[in-house]
Amino acid sequence: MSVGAVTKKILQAALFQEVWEAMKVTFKHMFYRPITFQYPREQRVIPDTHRGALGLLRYDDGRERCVGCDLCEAACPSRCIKVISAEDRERPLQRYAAEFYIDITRCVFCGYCVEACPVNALAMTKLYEFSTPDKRALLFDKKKLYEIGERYLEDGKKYLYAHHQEQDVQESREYRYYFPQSVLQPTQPPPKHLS
Amino acid sequence: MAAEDQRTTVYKVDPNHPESETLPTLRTEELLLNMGPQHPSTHGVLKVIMELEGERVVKSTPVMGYLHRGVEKLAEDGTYHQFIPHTDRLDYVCAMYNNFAYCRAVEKLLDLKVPDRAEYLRTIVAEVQRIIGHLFWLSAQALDIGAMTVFFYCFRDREILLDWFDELCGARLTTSWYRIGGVERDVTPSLIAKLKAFLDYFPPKIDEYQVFLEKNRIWLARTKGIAVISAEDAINFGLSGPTLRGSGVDYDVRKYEPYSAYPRCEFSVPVGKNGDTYDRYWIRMMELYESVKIIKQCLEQMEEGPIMAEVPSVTFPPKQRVFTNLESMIQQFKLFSQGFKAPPGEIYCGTEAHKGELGFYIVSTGGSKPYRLKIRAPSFVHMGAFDHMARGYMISDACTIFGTYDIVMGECDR
Amino acid sequence: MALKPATNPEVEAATIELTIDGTRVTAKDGVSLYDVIAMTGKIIPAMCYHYTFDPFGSCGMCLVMQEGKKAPVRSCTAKATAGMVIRTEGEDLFLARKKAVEKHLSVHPLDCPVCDADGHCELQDMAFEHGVTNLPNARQKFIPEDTRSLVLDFNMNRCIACAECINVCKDVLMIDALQFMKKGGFNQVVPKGDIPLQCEFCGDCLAVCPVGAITNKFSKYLYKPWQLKKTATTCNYCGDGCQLYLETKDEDVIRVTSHLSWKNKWGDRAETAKGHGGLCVRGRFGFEYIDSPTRLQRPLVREGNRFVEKPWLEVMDLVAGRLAEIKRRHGSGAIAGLMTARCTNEEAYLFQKLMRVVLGSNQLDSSARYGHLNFVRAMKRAVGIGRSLNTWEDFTKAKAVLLIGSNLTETNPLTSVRIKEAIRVYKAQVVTFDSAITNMAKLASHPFLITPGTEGLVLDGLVKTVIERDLIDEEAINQYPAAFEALKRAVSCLSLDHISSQTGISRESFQEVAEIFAEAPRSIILCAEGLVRRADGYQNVLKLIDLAWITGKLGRPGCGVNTVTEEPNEQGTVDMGVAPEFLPGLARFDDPTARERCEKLWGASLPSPGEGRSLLEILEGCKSGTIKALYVLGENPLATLPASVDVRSALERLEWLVVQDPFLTETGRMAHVVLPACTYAEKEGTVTNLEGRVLHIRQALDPKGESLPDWHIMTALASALDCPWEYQSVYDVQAEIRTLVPGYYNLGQPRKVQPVLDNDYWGTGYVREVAARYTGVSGARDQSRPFSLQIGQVLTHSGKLSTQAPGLMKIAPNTGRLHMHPEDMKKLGIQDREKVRIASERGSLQLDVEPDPSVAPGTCFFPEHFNEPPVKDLITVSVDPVTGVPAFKQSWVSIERV
Amino acid sequence: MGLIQLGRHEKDGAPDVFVGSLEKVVNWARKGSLWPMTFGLACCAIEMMAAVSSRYDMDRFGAGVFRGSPRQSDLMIVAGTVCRRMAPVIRKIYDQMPEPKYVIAMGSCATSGNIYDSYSVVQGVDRFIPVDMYVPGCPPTPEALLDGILKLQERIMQRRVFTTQPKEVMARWKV
Repeated sequence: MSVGAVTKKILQAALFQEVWEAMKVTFKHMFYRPITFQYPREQRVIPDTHRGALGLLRYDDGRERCVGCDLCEAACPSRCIKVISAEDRERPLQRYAAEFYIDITRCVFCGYCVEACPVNALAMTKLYEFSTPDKRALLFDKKKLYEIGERYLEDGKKYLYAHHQEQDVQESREYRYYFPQSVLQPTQPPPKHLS
Repeated sequence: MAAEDQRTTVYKVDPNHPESETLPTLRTEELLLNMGPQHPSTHGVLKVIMELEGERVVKSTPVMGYLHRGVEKLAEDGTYHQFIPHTDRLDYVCAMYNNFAYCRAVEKLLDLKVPDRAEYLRTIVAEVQRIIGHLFWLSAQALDIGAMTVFFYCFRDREILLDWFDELCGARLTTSWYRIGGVERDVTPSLIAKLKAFLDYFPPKIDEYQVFLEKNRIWLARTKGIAVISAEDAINFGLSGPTLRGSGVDYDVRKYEPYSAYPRCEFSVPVGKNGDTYDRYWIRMMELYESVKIIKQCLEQMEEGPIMAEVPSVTFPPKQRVFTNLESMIQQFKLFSQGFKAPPGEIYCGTEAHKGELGFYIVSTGGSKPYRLKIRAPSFVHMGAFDHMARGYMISDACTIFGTYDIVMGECDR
Repeated sequence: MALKPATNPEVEAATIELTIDGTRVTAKDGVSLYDVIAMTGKIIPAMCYHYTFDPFGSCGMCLVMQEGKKAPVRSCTAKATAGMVIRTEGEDLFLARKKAVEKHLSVHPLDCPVCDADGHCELQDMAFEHGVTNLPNARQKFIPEDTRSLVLDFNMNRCIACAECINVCKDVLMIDALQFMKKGGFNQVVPKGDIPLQCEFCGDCLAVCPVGAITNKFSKYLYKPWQLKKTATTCNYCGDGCQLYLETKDEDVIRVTSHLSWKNKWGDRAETAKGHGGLCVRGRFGFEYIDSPTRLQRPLVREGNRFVEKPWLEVMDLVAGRLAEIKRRHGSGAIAGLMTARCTNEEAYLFQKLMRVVLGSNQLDSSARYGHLNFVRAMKRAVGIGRSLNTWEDFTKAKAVLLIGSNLTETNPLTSVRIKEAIRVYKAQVVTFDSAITNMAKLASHPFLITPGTEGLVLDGLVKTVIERDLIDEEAINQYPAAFEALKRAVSCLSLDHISSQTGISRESFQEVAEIFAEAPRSIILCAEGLVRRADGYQNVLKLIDLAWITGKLGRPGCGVNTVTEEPNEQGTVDMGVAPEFLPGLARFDDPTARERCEKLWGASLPSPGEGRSLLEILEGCKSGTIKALYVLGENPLATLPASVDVRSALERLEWLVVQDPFLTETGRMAHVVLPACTYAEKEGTVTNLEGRVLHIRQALDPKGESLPDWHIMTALASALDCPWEYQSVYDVQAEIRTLVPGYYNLGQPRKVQPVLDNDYWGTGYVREVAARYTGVSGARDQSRPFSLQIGQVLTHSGKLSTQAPGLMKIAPNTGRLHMHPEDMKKLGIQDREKVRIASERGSLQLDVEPDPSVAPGTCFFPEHFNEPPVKDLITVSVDPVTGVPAFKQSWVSIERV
Repeated sequence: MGLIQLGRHEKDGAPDVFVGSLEKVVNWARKGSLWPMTFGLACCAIEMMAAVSSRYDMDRFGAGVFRGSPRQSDLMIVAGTVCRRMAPVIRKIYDQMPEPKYVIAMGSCATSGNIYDSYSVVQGVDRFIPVDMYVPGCPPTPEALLDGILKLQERIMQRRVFTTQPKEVMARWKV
């Protein structure tokens, strides 16, 4: 090692050169825009795909989409969904979910239930701020789930589209409205593409 | 009184002291120090019982199981598909890579071919995950050693990628994006644009981190020559990943058993020389560059195509078909309520995660649930070498050594 | 329709050789090719196949390639012939099968989400396995769902026309309630005649339906198969002891299934002798009483005129305190206990131990006293075995079956399926003697309608005919010639003509029956409540034994005398010694060695032998005031016995009446304390069925409310009475039973029993008794009362328990109507649902009438399950002098229009 | 005047102006210096770190000074799966914290055991320590954690320090 190099090294060590170099980087950041965002005032733009709280959706005519098939319950890896299905008293021979519970404290937000749902009744929303001191409030029942579904309807729909669960295909829309018939008379006309 | 005295360690100072005759036999004793399970540097809940002689570590025994969640047992209770969210939470820093390793294992069991585009996507996302993992490791290691700034900088860059994940699959950490037979969702043009922007932005940032550390004499003093392990020992202890390569063993599953789109990419595997903490640090920094390179190549090579294999007995049908076709509806119901049946047999499939070789060993008896699932977690294997590597070093180096393996207790305890 | 390959296992068919997938296989000639392939362990998908009936061949899935034929053949309808070369696997076959699935799928609706069978659907499985992905010409049927039936819904959109339901109904159960009908361009399954389904409602069609075309109304839409927890347990309705699966979701029973299902369709036809695994209407649809809202949830204590709910500790203290006090003041003779035969063996054992050891009283009895004890006592006396001699397999394989006084389908539906199996597969000759046109009589080869109450006379006639026609087995009688001589003497004074005129059976018929019975290699006698629950039931069973003995059917394999039990554990309750005359293991109570063994094990002395009292004696004791405290476990004598016994005033006089029951029964309403017990779904234990098989009852649910299993209550009660029992579970009790009655459990298999002719009886006692037995006289008959009132079971109910099940009550509600033969009604000029006055020597009452062709002319029928109107109170109780069994199922009445 | 009115208010338990103001100051101080324990157990710990880091900067709410010792902290954020083996440790640490102390159960695991319905996992940290705020999510995003902390601060502000708690507050607090 040459004398110059040794001298330089001693000098660097004496002057704490590495500290200055590092401080240079740090000071440079004074001129950048701060990346901290003021959370309650500013909100991060949540992507459409975001897997937040679950909600139940209705059709545009106000009917419940859910037919109580319990597939979400089967798909759920953490067994946090409970569907109690029954025959709808108002519409004989129609199956529906009499009760629907999601224990959101056990939910892993994997989105499998949405993937499983054969009628796209479930959707995940962008709702994530639901901390509560009352744990019971985190057991979402059917009423609460429909409430979330209504309040965050747009989010839910966007989620379904973003995850390719829904597409604007007229054909698929029709079929979903059609389920078993009443004994007395068909409650709905058969879908066009079938007749 | 006397009994108490005997337990007290008294050091002989002056043999000529008048009271020395009355003192009991003087001796020294090793000190047992219990580090953890709640200690800031243990990366979770690890307990290490250290026998100290002065400040030197004589023996250290890692005590694990504080985060044992029974994952392997739970795997036997759900379908193959339902285990994917569990893998997210093994090494929770790098969920994507765990998904990847698991899906690869099941695909190997099923002998399933994944479409090309899915392979590229998998590689891209896996490498993004590697960047995230290394950034997290860097920030945590620096924080343990005392460099706070790096932590903030790393987290800043990590956040960009986490947001990218959020947009890709809907979650920042626990992604569950990989599926058996492909991936859940395709990337959108905006995602690709964002990733490309990040790739341009990121390499200068790596240099910046190095500015903070590589010349810093404290950093050097606390990493160079610390926790040295020879190549032979490293192999014998079963280390893998950067921890092994730091000792100069050129072993990388991506090269030796190429999978996914790796064989179609050019990248080098950095190898260290001394087997000390600094070398391992250096390897990880180099891997960041390599990852950027791999992602760039993949983005160039990737072509349009399906992202899921179409094997009706295993993969889910597209949702649109479920609404209209009975056969897809049946497929949907069978797969979600009962899962697919894997052929009987047992397989092991190792994947190079950022920590090391993450392997899944699955025994199938032909049912829709694994009969036995064993995870070869690099963190766990690395912990085996802790005693060997910590022996003779100062107690303050223990933090460094925890960090140098990049242990995550979720994976370690399972 | 269905081909008939060699279904009869008796037929010796030639052995042939054929090649299946390159391996040489030997088979019986004439067997279906499918069966041959299945025997080699290869499973070919077949949606319309089930081993219980003959192949039908509609699904088109069981295709195989036969060498020399271009197109695949349906293996189920093809017969195996020698030299066939068969290939069962291959791409072409896979595609052909796939095509068959596609054919079914293309007309199937897209309603998996709302279909109950989803997840348990063969069509789904097949479509998934064959990877059907594309159905170009899918179209849907639009058939309205048939919801007219009370029990089953038919959704013919989902039907794949496999005809499993029709075949199982017609072939296996011989009910034939379903048929195909072409409607709306599709073949549909409809109830016969396209009217609302009216059948036995066994639900076996539901079980074998591979898709969701037939659904259960009681659990419709409430579940998906994967949500249900299956518990294999034993049915608690009758003595058949059918194995069933209680399928529960959380704390509710959702449905009941059994082994019979399309899922296990690959069996050997000969296996049907072990039972096809089906259920009856009670087992399958009568589960709702388990979660009935009327169940008792907390202990009740009488305070004045009302019941107050009290905590267990307080109540147990009270019960134990009062019992101890009564024992102290009046001695243990003042305490008695009654038990139902629906409890487990372990509970029966504990009950008698509690009564005998803790309370020191031998005044205990069970509901087996109502009839089964006649049979047990007679068998025990004559052949040393206190139970039926044959197993179900013997029933099925019998060549001649003599059914006396047994409405088998109604009392023990699955035993009747065994007999049907014997008729169908083993070509058995079935002779029925009954005073009603029973279901079995319709299927029997020799159905005989007899005058009510003359069952004993018929036996007299049979025995006489056998002796006269010399159908005697010399070997058997040579053992005890004196006994035979005595018998010969006894019957010699009988006149067959007199018997014929009394019973309504001609001399020729007697001869025919006697020949069938004596000459068949395997003859079974099956008697039931029409014999054992009548006056002289004990003597009549002994006559049956005589008949079997002289024809050499006693002790020969596959032959024997049997009965059926009405309640699930009548046999086990007697076996465990819940009768004053028996100790556990059917040892006589006065047998010194047995007493010594028990005393040693229990560490206590037993009550002296003379002190025992049976059911009616206990009630008498209550009435006279000698019995002060009565512990009633699940029994309900107030509702069961006719008013003439005057149970009410007996119970009213009691100082302390404790009733332990899942429901608040009539007897419970009179109690001082009512303890809530569990149903069988909430406890562990075993029951012994009519063939002596010890069957497991497994816990499916947590006890409802604060109710507890009976064994638990009894253990606590014993401890409260300063007799600390250390049973932690029923298994501890079982261990004790095992030491006392070695081999009782016998791994759940019926023990093979060999009749031992006891010298004491056959050598000496027989000669003395036999003359009194063959009197040739039937019960006295008052000519002013021309009609015989029969009280009996209906198919849908079992005792009083089933009336707590809303589903069964929906199927068979209490109409309050008297059943009469249409011709009788015509004669009396009575219209349907018209009021009549029915009068017996006990009194009269008015009720509506409905025509019922299965009631024999000259009789009328009322179900025993309902006390409203109180028809049973018209009956005079006669008590068997030997066994103390009360008979109250038949009486003579007059009927007139009001 | 009545600005500083000593003595009891007519309504029982309601603070007067002086005590009320003092209480506000104390509560304000408490809510503004919620020093959490460094207590990451599993996945949620990573998001907790993210919440402290540059982008979210939990320090803005005074809750960013992570302490390694329970003696200096007010808030325990239980972030992650609580295993049976870890539960006594957590209880010990909780007991060592000085009053007033608060607990946030962050994420599904700490709330109810989450997907890990297994032999080794405690089904919710509230089985052995009282929890003031449940933050759902698996893991919750840093924003969700911040939301939880803000809500906790709100509740701290409602709490009476010197007088008895009004019934409705007690009722809410206790659940």
